[in-house]
Amino acid sequence: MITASPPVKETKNYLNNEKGIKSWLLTGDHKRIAILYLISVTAFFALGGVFASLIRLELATPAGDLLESNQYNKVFTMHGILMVFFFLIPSIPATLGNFLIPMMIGAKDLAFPKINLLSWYIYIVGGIFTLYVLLTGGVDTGWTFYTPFSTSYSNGYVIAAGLGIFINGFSSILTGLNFIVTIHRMRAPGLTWFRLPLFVWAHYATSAIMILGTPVVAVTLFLVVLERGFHIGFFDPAYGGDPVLFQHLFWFYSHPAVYIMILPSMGVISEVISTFSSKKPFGYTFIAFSSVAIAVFGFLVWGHHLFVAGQSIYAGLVFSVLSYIVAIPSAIKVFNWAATMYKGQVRLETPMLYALGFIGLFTVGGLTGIFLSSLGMDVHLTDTYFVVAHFHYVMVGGALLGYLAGIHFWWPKIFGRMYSSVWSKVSAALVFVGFNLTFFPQFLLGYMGMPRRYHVYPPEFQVFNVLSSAGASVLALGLILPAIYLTWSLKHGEIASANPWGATGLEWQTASPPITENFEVTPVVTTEAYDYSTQQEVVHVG
Amino acid sequence: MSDHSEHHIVPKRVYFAVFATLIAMTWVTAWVSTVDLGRLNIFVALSIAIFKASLVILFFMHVKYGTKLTKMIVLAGLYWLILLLFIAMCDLWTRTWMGVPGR
Amino acid sequence: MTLEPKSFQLFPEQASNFAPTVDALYTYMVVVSAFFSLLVAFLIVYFAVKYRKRPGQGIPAPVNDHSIGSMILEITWSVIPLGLSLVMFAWGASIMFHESRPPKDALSIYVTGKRWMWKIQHLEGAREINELHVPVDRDVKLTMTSEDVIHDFFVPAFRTKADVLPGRYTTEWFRPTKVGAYHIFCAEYCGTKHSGMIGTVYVLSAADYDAWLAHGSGEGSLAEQGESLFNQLGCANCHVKDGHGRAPNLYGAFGTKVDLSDGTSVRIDESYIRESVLYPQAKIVAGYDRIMPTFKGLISDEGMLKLIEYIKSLGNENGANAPARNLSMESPDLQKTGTMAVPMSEMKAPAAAKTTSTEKKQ
Amino acid sequence: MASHVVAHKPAEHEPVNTTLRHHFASDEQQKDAATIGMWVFLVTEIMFFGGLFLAYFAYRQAYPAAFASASGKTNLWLGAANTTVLICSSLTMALAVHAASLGKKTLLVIFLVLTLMLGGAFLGVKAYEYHDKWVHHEVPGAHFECEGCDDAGHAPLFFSLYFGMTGLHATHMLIGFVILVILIVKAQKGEFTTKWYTPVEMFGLYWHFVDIVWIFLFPLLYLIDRSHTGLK
Repeated sequence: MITASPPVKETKNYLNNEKGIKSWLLTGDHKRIAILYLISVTAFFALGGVFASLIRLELATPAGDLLESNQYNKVFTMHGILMVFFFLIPSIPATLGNFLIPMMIGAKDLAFPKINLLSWYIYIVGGIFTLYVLLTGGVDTGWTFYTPFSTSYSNGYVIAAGLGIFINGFSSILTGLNFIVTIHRMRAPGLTWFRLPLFVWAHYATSAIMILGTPVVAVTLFLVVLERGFHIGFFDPAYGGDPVLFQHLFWFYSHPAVYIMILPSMGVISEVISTFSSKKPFGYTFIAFSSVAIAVFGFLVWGHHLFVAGQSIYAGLVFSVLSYIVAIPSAIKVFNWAATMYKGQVRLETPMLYALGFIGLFTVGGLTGIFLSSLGMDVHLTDTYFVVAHFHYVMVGGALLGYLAGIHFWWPKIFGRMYSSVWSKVSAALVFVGFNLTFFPQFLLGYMGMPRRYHVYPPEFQVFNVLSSAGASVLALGLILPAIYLTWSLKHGEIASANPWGATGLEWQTASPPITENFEVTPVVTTEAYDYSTQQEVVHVG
Repeated sequence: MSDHSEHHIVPKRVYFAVFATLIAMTWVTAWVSTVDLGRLNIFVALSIAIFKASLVILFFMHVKYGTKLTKMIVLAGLYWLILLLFIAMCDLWTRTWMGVPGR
Repeated sequence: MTLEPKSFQLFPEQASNFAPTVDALYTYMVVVSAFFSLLVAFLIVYFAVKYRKRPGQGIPAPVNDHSIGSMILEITWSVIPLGLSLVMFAWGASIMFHESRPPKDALSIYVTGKRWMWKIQHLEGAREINELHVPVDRDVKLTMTSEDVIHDFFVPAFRTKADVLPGRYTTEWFRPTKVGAYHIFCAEYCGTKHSGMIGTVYVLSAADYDAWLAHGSGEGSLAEQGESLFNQLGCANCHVKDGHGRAPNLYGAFGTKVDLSDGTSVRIDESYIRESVLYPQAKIVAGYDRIMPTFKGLISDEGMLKLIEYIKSLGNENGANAPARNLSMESPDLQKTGTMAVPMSEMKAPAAAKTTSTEKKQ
Repeated sequence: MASHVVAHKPAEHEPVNTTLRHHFASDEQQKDAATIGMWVFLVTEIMFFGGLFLAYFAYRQAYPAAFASASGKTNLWLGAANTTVLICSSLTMALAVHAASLGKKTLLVIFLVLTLMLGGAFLGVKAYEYHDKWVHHEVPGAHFECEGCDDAGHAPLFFSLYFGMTGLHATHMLIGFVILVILIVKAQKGEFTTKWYTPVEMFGLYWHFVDIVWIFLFPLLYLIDRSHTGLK
């Protein structure tokens, strides 16, 4: 299907209007910064993936024969840190969000372009710290840095790792700040809040969490660094410090952080489902407000990570009931997506396949979260592989599939090229099958009682672990394929039109790839959101 | 598309009035702390501090004359601070209720 | 009886009083989740097929009917899931409350987590590493602390787990219902050999347990060792038996509430004793001044357990020691849990202690 | 969402506005965006200090005796005087913004310099207090001692909090000094006009925020329980 398209006259766009490394490294253009992020985020994802495969290889056998104990601990810590802080949190907001939000609201750029570039540089500096930790010996505290192990007993590079994440936190703070001000103050004339695409609503809620949560983990990790350096006694029981206080401060951010990871994906899914059903999303206001509700309620539930940690049972009671309430907006979203397809004209293009995969897997991930919110069940399940399976269903099945759906949906707009739809569908199927084979057995392992972060395990758990490792290889293959056919499409992909999928939204009304100013003239919005009736005939059939 | 942002110039006497109140409040709270109010001590000190802080926010930082959005952001920030402090302290306060260590 | 690897299983063995209820709740949750997952999966596949874009299908007409929003539908798929999940909440909360209240007469065992081993201490003096022998059909209460980082005493077969915190005591209790050997895992990451910090719980029949206990270590019960430590450290000089010394009377004081100098009151339990030994001036009993020196660094964690056990064993006013051993197996009438099982000494003590601390105040 | 595009070009005869950035439609939109951006940043600062305040309240609730006596070791009247100095610098900053909005360049520079000096005085007093504590071994560490303190075992926690919170506050003030010097230089060169004095106003917000943090730190660290530890 890949036809080497004839070299068309190069129109002026944001990619070719300036050349040279300086034009990329000192750019103020939100689109170029998005591509800088795209490259760095993908690099960190690949690195995190390498550690993931190391873990799965190690766990194929009950005895620890591939890695030593502390090597394994450093590997799963690096996998955690790289995936959480350097891929899942920045992935969609910094790449797709940076690229699309100004275009979706008809603006020329974000409110503070220089701060946007600063955010990328801070992300790179944080990454350098983490790579330094990786190259000089690694850190073995887990991505959660629980004290007093991280402050007094770990002999890994905790200070450098803590500073790396501390610095990286400011990158997402600045991105959040930029989005909030842009969405509030730079919308095109006529673009009221309820005409905004749901992608923008989701990023508005995500930015609120970034702003309100990230500083708390910044100060927490700063205190861990201080404690490890100067023994200030905050979290050290020898001085009367309380390790559970660290867990409160850490999870106050880290639970909303999982909503930072999933909300942007939900925004992408709302767009993709609506476009490929050629229908206005079902219950637009409910989906929009459920994003905000998730952001607000997300801050009230962090105690469900501390049910067995020595937290008082009365506090546990409150956190448990609030954790059930925060699950409702997610349920509303899932049902609304399904209802959007009702009476639509569904086209199963690659983004739609990823979106349907998202809905299926995110539902399972969300429902297993309900298991862990109940006090009695959490006592048995916490810190076992059930939790590992739960958050991978939500992170890989949810956030990663949302990211892939978004990349495949807006790729023509970003690079002006179409990718091979056959290969992309094959890779989507591989990802779906490989993912389920990897993580579903872990639910069963979890209930059997296999604890998390175990390098050696009793032989009766081996059957499920071997299944899981087999699935991991299929998933790895499924994730390598997009890297290949997407980069291939940059040179040899079919030239994309302005609106290849027949989508609504201001970003589809300008050229692909767009000019630096996004729009020749600032558009004025006069119609409701997702009005497919005014579309011209869909040009591209998959 | 935004309600008018302030061009409104705050008269100088407002600044001096707020300044005088702040100074007075500082010395009041310092003096009050020497009186033994037992558990009330912290509430009195905190309410004075909150009053002083709101004076600074409203007048020195022009939030009183600012846009609705600015006021909303200020309130959201303070609300989330209280959220963090109150809910975390709920756990610390109720740790001994059950009478069973660690529960 | 060794821990032979079992054949293929989906559930760990149900070996404690909590296991059946937790498994029942798990089954309920699996059923509800499976229903909703399959429902959603079916819906999206069905709609994808039924409403697929036919070739030549025109541009969709503008639509503003029930197909893009309906308040009733939104309410139903909010209220029903909330209702179903609040059942999970209530059921789970009741299990946890039951797990948080160890019965009064439970067999008390001390567990100390130390990087990468479990040190277990029975009242009768028996000590074990990574092994726990308990009688079947008897409530067992573990009082746990850690000497370094946070660990977690997890027995999948009993469905119970509780973090083991340094500097604090945490409690976990269960009643084994099936004789056998079960895994102990450390379920909170604690460093290099976290995956090696495992052990085995041996649930023995009543007779086997007594036989095992009989050949325990000869150093005498925990309380007796505590008494020698109590005298050796000079605590007896101030904590005099009849309460006229410069420090509060400890006889029969354990478990009672006592007023502090700053007006608040605290229950004398393991945590208060530990804090008062390490940080004596933190919570001074009303009517006494701050003269007690700190013993921080002088007493090991085992020593602290012995002192606590000794103070617990200081029965009532006239110094008659409550039986240092746990309620022996022979007296069947005390085996039942519930209020009936409260031993006589516990009954009288609180009243006595109340008077001593109040008369001290005048 | 097909929108018929309406010409929205600014009229030619308008004087070229040098300070308006290309992606903003009007001065007012740019100023508004800056104010909101600054306040969102200050919310992140509130949460940043919030983490420390939670540690403070947690340990004060756990060890009241230690906190009361350890707080007694701080110099009450010096703390009150220092608070007054900082409030004065907050006033001069507000007057600086006032002067900038009226375009009075010299008055603006004077008030900015006054703010800098008052801030410097505040940090000077803090340095003296730190030194005084260092001399009395009241710094958590190997040879920490807090004679006459109740529950001296937990006293290092109070001083860790004391140095942690006031240290973070002082760091924010040092950052403020750097920006203040830059502003003074720019003001001296007359870069701020009545139409564009946003940097002065934004720095004003930051400076008042730093003052508010101290308004809370003073009672929490100095005034825990002065009733029977006397007015040292």
